[in-house]
Amino acid sequence: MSAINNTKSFHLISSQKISFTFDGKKYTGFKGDTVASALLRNNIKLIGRSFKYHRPRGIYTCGIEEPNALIQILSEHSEPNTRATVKRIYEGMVIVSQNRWPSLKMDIGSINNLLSPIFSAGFYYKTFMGPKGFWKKVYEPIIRRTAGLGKPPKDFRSKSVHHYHNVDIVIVGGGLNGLIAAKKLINTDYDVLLIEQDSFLGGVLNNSKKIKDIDGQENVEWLKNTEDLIRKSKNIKILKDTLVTTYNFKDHLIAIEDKAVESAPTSYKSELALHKIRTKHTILANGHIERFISFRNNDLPGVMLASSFEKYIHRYGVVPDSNPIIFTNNSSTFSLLKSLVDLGCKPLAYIDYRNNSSIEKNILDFLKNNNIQTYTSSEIEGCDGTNILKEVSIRDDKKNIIKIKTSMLCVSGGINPDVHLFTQSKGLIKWDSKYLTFKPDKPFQNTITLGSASGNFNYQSLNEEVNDKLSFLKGAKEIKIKLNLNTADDLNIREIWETKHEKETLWSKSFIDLQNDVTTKDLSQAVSEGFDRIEHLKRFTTNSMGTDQGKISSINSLGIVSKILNKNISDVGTTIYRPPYSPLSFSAIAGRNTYEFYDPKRKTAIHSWHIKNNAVFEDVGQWKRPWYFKLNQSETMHQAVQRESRQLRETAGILDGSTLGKIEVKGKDALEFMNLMYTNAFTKMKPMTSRYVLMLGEDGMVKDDGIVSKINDQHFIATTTTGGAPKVLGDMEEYAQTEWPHLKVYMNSITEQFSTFNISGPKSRAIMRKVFSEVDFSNEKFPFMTFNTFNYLDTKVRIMRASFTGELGYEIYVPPKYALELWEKIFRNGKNLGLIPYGTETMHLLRAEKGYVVVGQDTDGTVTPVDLNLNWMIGKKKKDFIGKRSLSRSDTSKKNRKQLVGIIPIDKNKNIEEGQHIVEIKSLPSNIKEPIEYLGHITSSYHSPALKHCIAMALVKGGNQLMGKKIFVSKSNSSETVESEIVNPVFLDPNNRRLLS
Amino acid sequence: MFLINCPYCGERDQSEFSNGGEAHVKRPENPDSISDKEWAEYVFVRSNPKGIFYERWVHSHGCRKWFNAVRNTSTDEILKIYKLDEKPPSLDEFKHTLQTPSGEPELGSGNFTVKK
Amino acid sequence: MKEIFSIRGLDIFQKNFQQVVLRSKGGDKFNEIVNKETSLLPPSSNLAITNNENFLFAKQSFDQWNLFYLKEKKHEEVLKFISTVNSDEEILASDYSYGQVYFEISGEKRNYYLNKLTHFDLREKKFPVFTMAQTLIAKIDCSVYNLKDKYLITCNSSFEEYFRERLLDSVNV
Amino acid sequence: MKKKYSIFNIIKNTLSKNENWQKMWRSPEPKKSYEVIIVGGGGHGLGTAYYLAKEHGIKNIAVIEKGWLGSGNTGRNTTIIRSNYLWNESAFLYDHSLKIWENLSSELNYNVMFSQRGVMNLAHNEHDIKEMRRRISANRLNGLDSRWIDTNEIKKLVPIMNTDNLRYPVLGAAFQPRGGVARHDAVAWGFAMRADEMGVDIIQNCEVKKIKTENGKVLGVETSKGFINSEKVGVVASGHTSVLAATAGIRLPLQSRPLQALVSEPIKPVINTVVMSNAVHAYVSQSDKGELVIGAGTDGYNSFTQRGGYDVIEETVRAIVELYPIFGKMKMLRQWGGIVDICPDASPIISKCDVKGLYFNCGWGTGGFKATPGSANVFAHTIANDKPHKINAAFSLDRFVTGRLVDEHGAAAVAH
Repeated sequence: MSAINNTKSFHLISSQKISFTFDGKKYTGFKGDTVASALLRNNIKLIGRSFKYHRPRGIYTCGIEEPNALIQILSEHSEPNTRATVKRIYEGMVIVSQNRWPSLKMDIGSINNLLSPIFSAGFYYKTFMGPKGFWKKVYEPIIRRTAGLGKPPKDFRSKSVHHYHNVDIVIVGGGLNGLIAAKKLINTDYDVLLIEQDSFLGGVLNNSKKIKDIDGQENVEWLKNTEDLIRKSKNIKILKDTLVTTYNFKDHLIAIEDKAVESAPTSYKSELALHKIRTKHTILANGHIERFISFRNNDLPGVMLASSFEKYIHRYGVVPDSNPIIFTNNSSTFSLLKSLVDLGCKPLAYIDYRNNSSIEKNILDFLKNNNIQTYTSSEIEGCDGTNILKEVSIRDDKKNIIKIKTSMLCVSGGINPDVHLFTQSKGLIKWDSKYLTFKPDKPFQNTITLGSASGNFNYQSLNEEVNDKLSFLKGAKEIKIKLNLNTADDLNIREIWETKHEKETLWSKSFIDLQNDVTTKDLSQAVSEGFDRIEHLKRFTTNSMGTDQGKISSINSLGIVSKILNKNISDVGTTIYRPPYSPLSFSAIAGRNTYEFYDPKRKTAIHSWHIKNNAVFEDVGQWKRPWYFKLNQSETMHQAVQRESRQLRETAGILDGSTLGKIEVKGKDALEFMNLMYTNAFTKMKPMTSRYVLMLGEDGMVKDDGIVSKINDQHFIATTTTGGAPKVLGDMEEYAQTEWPHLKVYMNSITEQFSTFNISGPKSRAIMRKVFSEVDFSNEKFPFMTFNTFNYLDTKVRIMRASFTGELGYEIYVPPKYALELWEKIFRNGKNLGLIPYGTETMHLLRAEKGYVVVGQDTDGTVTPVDLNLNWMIGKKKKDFIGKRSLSRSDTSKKNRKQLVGIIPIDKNKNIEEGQHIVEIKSLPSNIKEPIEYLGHITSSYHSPALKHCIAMALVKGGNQLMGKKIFVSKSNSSETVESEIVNPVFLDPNNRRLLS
Repeated sequence: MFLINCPYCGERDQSEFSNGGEAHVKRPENPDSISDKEWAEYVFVRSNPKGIFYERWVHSHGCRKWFNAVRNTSTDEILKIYKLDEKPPSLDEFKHTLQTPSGEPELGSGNFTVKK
Repeated sequence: MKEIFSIRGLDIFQKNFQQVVLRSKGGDKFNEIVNKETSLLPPSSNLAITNNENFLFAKQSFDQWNLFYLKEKKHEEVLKFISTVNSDEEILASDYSYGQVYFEISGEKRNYYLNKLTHFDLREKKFPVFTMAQTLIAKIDCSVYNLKDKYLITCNSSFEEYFRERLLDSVNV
Repeated sequence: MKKKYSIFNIIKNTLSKNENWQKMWRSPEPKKSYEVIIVGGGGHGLGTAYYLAKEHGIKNIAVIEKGWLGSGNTGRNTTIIRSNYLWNESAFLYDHSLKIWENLSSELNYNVMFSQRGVMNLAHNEHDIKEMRRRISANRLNGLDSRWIDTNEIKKLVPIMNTDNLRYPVLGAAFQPRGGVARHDAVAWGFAMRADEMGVDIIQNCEVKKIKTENGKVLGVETSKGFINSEKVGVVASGHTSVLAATAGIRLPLQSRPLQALVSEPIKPVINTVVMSNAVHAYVSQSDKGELVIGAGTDGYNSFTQRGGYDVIEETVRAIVELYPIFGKMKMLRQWGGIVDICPDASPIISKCDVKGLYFNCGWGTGGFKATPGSANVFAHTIANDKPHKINAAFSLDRFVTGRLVDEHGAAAVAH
């Protein structure tokens, strides 16, 4: 009794032969075969091993719902856990089975099956607790080694793409109902997307013999004509090989398209496409899923869902077994019977749980006419066989056990509307006691369900349902499809979830979750331990937590639990269906927004010059900033920074400061606005002067700093830190629009409109004079913290006298178009005067020598201006500014807050590390057990080339009162400390002679 | 990810917007005249209702304009959008969806699957 | 102007325009000032675009306009206009001339490719001809101007290389 | 302990076909009155009842839960446990908890599978390095096992990580070896079982609708099963805490936000520690079942829907595929969301309030799971003595008035 090819049904696959390798052995299938259909064609039924007990597992279904037949694809970077029932074969494909060692047939792990009686639900929680230390060293490593199904894949850099869609209607499912819905919408004003998970449309028309003909045409012919009609309509787009996985709020759908269905994905540019769809209406015509029945050893390879068996016959042209046994509790299996008999294959036996009188007469007649051994009011008690099904035990209407040898058993326990997406959308489902299943009830979003997806299993009402539910759509055509059925009219189902074991042993098992090895016994044990809520049950037993999310079994577990608890299934409820509907590739989710496009690299107008001049870059937000410039390959960062710093203080240096945020503020009330935004007082500030400024949060803490230049009382230009730019502009807009709409003020970001150069050092004036020969840079005409605008070529540049290094310095603002040219001109002119480029690290060092703070380094969101000794920047006479009120709270105003101080080592050869803490003991215990009190921490530390020793800044509790105090600074790799002294943080030029020179 | 109808740009994906928390919280006009506790209330405390919430949004990746919205935080449905200078709609307007203080809405909450 | 590429139904040109961002509550005085410079009246309805052969003028929000110089002028002339505008304390004009990059995108498949980079609804019924929109494209802030047979897309110039690579990538992958 | 679990007891039960297991907890109807009512049957609430009964001799307690035990954030989080916080107050609180974790399985005789596989926080830029070095130094002085590891050591611990060929390279990490993960549901179940044994009534599917107060004192709670009297009510309802507080006229500085997480399909062990990255928002561990457990970020708006934006998931996934090149061939199995209550300073509130007898344990934001036993322990102390334990004294409500915040995000520490 082996598989046979049904070449009559080869319309979806071609007769082109494809060879592939499974577990090292070569097999041949046809183009269009899935791995499962090809293996079945080759009479391979054992595919893998289960999660916990390592029991043999075969092919249970013919689609996405498959819990068992998971494989690893070596020829695709070793992709694990792929469904053999969905994945198509291609020439040269190499696959292996999972979770077995050393081989699929002989798996050492199956010893777990012998121990299975004690591995019952909750086993882990109740043991492995002692003796002390054993959990970490012994038990856990063993448990972890047994984890997982597939092996880890190999490195892979995908080129998956994203497509956004904005449409009016999405039809999920290109089966009969989806096609009819699409047909209704032909040439309407709606933009429609019809999404089908398979490579072909048609659903039931391809899957079974249920429908004989349609509109008087052969199924295949009708399908072709209908698809042509839909394709011709400009408003409808069809996406095939695309699965809707996620139904988010506001009818936002995620769908995954397999763009490499029939050949090795490596030959495609992008093997997956993720569709992000926003629609007005969602029509769910995504059909149903058949469920199984639990009986003893219902997990054995050879047991398959009845409708899946039929799908293999019609879709893939393979009859998995010429003489299977059929076990059912409903009439949907009638078409399988017909399909088999049509092909001359006679089922060995037909077992129906229903009694004679409740089975439709045409079915009984058919069985009789074809002389098929029939057992009614009967059930499968169990199956036996090692690695593969050998024999089934039937319990007949008189409770006798009859054993029949067979290699395949087809089971149908009923069908469930596929409500996964519907519940993801937060629609409510309702128990249908006629069809014994949950079906969609109230939608939360603009969702319409059609056909079996809506719980309507009756083909005769198809026209009525579609016309009725879609009647609100403007221009939708009236549909009248004529179906000629080949099957029973209705499902006519009788309730059964599991069958009783004839002989209960410690080892006898009926499975409820095939992938996770959850048995019906586990369910009853869990309930008896008090896990009687369905969510508890799921978590305690791991039921329905596998990669299939219990698609063929979760309703069964509810049925079983409801019996144990003696409750209605609707009162037991279901667990919440989690997206995605089926596992969704991480690569597809990431799309192109990763790897080289993870985050934009923002570059300044003179980036190319920096590269040419050996800049080493630092990431500051998205910006690439020169960190330091390497003089030659062997120069270290420390050497470069020391060199840059020394030279700048001797001659001059220039920094690309273009990344600094710049905001132009203007309006009648600009002055008042600026007074409210910043701590500083701007009222008395003279036009064309600049000021160092602080911005606080309402909590009184320093959030940003910069320089504000006043053109006049109505017009200001503010700079911000590089990272703070968007936030500062955002805050300004927020306050202007929401808190102070009465203030007439506008602001624009002009960050990108100007390149900014900071040139500083004793020779900077001389260089500026050479570059801008018409400008008077003398101290009298161009004093510190003033600015002006000057003509340059056919544009204007703004020059401000300001400095962050403590040296004489200028900031030049120039439109980016002219930036590189000007930068190079400055270099030509400065070369002889010793001008060098410098990076952010040197800037940080030089400012530390002057005791200037860097917001975000010397502050951490818990520091007030007072803590930084920047009281002078607070406009005390101002009635209000952002954060002012917070400064007078009891904790913020207390005396011994952490304050910014300088720290220098007593031994000048010693180094102080950033981030280390200040303590009052000379040496720390090597293994600290009890907390050691500390006074504060080092915020900045550099080796000062000017002072030739380490200088540091620190936030220290009551630091202002501790000047001259000896303290100790911890070291990261030692219990020794660095004996140091608390000093004023201005280490160099306290009288600003250099700055004002 | 829901949709927000920016009063100036039209309906856009929520990812273009930033939320600004509770609406109609007025910054004290004379901060110095109020107690530490009152000030703390302004700086740190915002309503956090389950149900009808008057809140602010800004079209941060669009026109950068602020506006107000009434949203049901138990379903995320936006019930009303209005400009900053428009009068806030009365709570009565939303009585039919009002679920505050703590009840779960039958539809649209994360907690129910099965119809009772 | 430089052609980036023309391939598979998508044509991309990079342009050099000058640009001024204007903030104002509008009104006769504002109209007069800009009309003098451009011979155009600022569009009054939100998101609308008007143009002539020298200028393109878009209203970006109730208090914000974008003015493009389609034919390059000397920068000092643009700055002069800005300075004239700014002499009115109720208007803010900021020079955006060289801080933005400009891409003209045409071709029958432009919506298809752009919708690989943005969620923005480019269908004409949602994004009518001669209107503009600010949105996210390839995760960065952009302005899009629907000029009927083409889109003009602008973004900050620090993103130039990134944005160009994303456009190319959307066609190549 | 009445229910004693061991391998022998499992075998005994196996031989009796697992039919003689006792219920882990009763399902009592609420009494008219209790000495203490705990609102919220998650790990923190059940733990509080457990410690009240065990350490403070109070047995007449009800834990009232709207859904089922552990149905809130206890059953939804990514189970990361660590204590390497910057500020002393936080470090002491979280390490108090970590020390309890280390012995919790044997204390409860229920295996919560606390796996001390270590937690690392990756540094991706100079700012991260500075922040982490500072934190490590503070941790060390506070007696915590926190150290800096370089990329070589990172590669040794997590060979699948890509440290250099990415937009923001990995420059090093802060590592706490004592950190790890635990089985989240088991914590709730274990506390519930032992609390129940000591007489605590655990009442599920009972919703507290109003906290009743009079003259500044608590009287009890109005529930879906009627009014229940108590002079002491402890609210531990995470995302819903401010909703409940509002019924007693209390405004808390909390905002409830969606927080999402996801798991991959199970694979054989490949990542043997917990890796967190703040800069590229990706944190990953591998469960004992083989699933990669991945935490995403919070959405920027208040919501009680237990679902977040899809873009937040995408944000995390695009970071992890770059960081772990093998994840390019992995798939997301499930995603879900919870409601987290976030404080302005990213630190919790474990505090009394203006109403006598009313206590709050909330504001855990995105990182409350790790604190479960420690938080429960000090909260029980606070309720029993009507004053805070010295460990939670700093986490009072009045810190927002004085300004003495414990600002963990101001200090740029990773909040999870």
